[in-house]
Amino acid sequence: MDIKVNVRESSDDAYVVELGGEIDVYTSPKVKDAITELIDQGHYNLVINLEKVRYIDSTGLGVLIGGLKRVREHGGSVNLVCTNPQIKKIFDITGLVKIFGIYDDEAGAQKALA
Amino acid sequence: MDIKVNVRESSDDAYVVELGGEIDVYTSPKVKDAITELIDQGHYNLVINLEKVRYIDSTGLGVLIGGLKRVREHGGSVNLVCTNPQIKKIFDITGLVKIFGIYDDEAGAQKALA
Amino acid sequence: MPEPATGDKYFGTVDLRIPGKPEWVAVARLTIAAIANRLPFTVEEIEDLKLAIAEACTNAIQAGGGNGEPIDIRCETAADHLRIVVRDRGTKKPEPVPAGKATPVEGLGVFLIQALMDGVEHSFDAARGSELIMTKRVGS
Amino acid sequence: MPEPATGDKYFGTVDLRIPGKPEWVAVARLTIAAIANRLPFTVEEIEDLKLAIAEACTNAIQAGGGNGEPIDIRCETAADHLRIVVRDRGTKKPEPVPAGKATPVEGLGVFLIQALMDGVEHSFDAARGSELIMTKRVGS
Ligand SMILES: Nc1ncnc2c1ncn2[C@@H]1O[C@H](COP(=O)(O)OP(=O)(O)O)[C@@H](O)[C@H]1O
Ligand SMILES: Nc1ncnc2c1ncn2[C@@H]1O[C@H](COP(=O)(O)OP(=O)(O)O)[C@@H](O)[C@H]1O
Repeated sequence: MDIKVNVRESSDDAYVVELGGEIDVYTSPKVKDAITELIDQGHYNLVINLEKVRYIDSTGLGVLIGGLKRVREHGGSVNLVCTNPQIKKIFDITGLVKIFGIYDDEAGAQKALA
Repeated sequence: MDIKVNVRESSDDAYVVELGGEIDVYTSPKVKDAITELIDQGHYNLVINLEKVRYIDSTGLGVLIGGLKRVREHGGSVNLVCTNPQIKKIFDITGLVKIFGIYDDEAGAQKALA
Repeated sequence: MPEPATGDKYFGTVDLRIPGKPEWVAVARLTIAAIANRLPFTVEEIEDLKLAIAEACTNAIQAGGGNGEPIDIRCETAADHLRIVVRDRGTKKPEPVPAGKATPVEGLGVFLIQALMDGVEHSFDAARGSELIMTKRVGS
Repeated sequence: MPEPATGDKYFGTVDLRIPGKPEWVAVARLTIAAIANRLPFTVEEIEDLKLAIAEACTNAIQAGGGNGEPIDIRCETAADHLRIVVRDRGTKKPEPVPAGKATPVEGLGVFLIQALMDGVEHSFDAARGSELIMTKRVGS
């Protein structure tokens, strides 16, 4: 029941939100806060790195979808980094794989933002 | 809730029982069976390697104590290999550290049998 | 206590009651994983079960209005399946999810439960609350 | 569901009922670990709690004659301690452990519980069975 949230500016004016641990109904508000803060500050190109996330449920997916909706209103986008097969599977079966750009590493996710 | 039991003859006519996993009320009968079989076959010098044991409770300790009692009747002995601090602590607080020889590696435990 | 000769060791009922608050859902998840671990489920199937129980608890918390009304979870095991019953005490009639909604945001939890489990039944009783019954077969 | 401003998130009661059989003790151990993980216990303290609950369950199984009578476990959490009540339905009067026995074989389970927990009370009722109440403080 731990979540780690680490936000950093990346080279090309995009921001990376690096998450670690478990994103569930208890921890997802912390993720939401971090993403909301970035968007409120006017950052609309986000990479959300899920490489160290062991678990995500619908509340976590809801936070990602909410973030995507908001940045799109400003012409921005959200790319995900995800390698965990269980988590990839969840993006697959929910069809979210068609809405998010999902990449195997941060470099790929950032390049695709541009 | 898994236990691994691996029995092998070591160089100097002693037997090594290598255990792995969790030794509790459910799994300790399997450990008891392995030790009993060796003793029934006339092997009274045993090294029990607990290096890969993550957990042991009083039923597991009871099996080790029972084995020690039986081999002692035949002039044999039981030496343990144990490095996990939590498990060492249990041998400490129960005073079993005074009854068993406890060693940091198999070589030490075997040498001390001779 | 000799071990029973048959597949008996797979059979059992475990009851768990947690407070209906977000911070307790992880306990349900880990307990389900421990129970599932007793059956020959794969690691992936156990992950599915953890997600399904979490979604059920999240719904139960929302149904209970987030004020911590307990959630009751019953797990019945057999050699080839795990049956989980989740009861909450939310007595406000839930609005049904529109069938076949295209954008999966609302209804995502129920959608996931249905995708990951082999059998799902939901019933609502205005006096007692909701009951969700989900079954997962080994090797499904 | 905003998080409560106080230390409220530590408070809660979790009930677990497992079959009184050896193969289910691991479920109690993992559930206790998940609950303890919510409080600021160290890894070592959590290991102590796992061992204590396992010993309590082992005793309850023996008290119940090994025929699977359920074991009821209640966990009450606060910011600074965890209180665990273990009830079995063994109605045969247990023989007391001789106090201060030198060789720790019989009585090892109870000895460990007492060594690892901060408060331990045991009561027996011929009609209902045994009740063991154990408390562990954070940082003890
Ligand atoms: N335990 C429950 N009690 C009452 N209604 C429920 C329960 N679980 C699910 N529902 C109904 O199913 C709907 C969809 O739930 P879910 O898929 O988790 O998505 P949402 O994110 O919209 O809550 C809920 O809005 C509610 O109407
Ligand atoms: N749940 C219980 N119900 C009845 N008696 C119990 C219970 N727990 C412990 N006891 C008593 O305490 C004694 C010591 O238990 P324990 O320390 O686990 O050692 P042992 O290995 O002898 O069972 C038991 O033999 C029994 O008399």
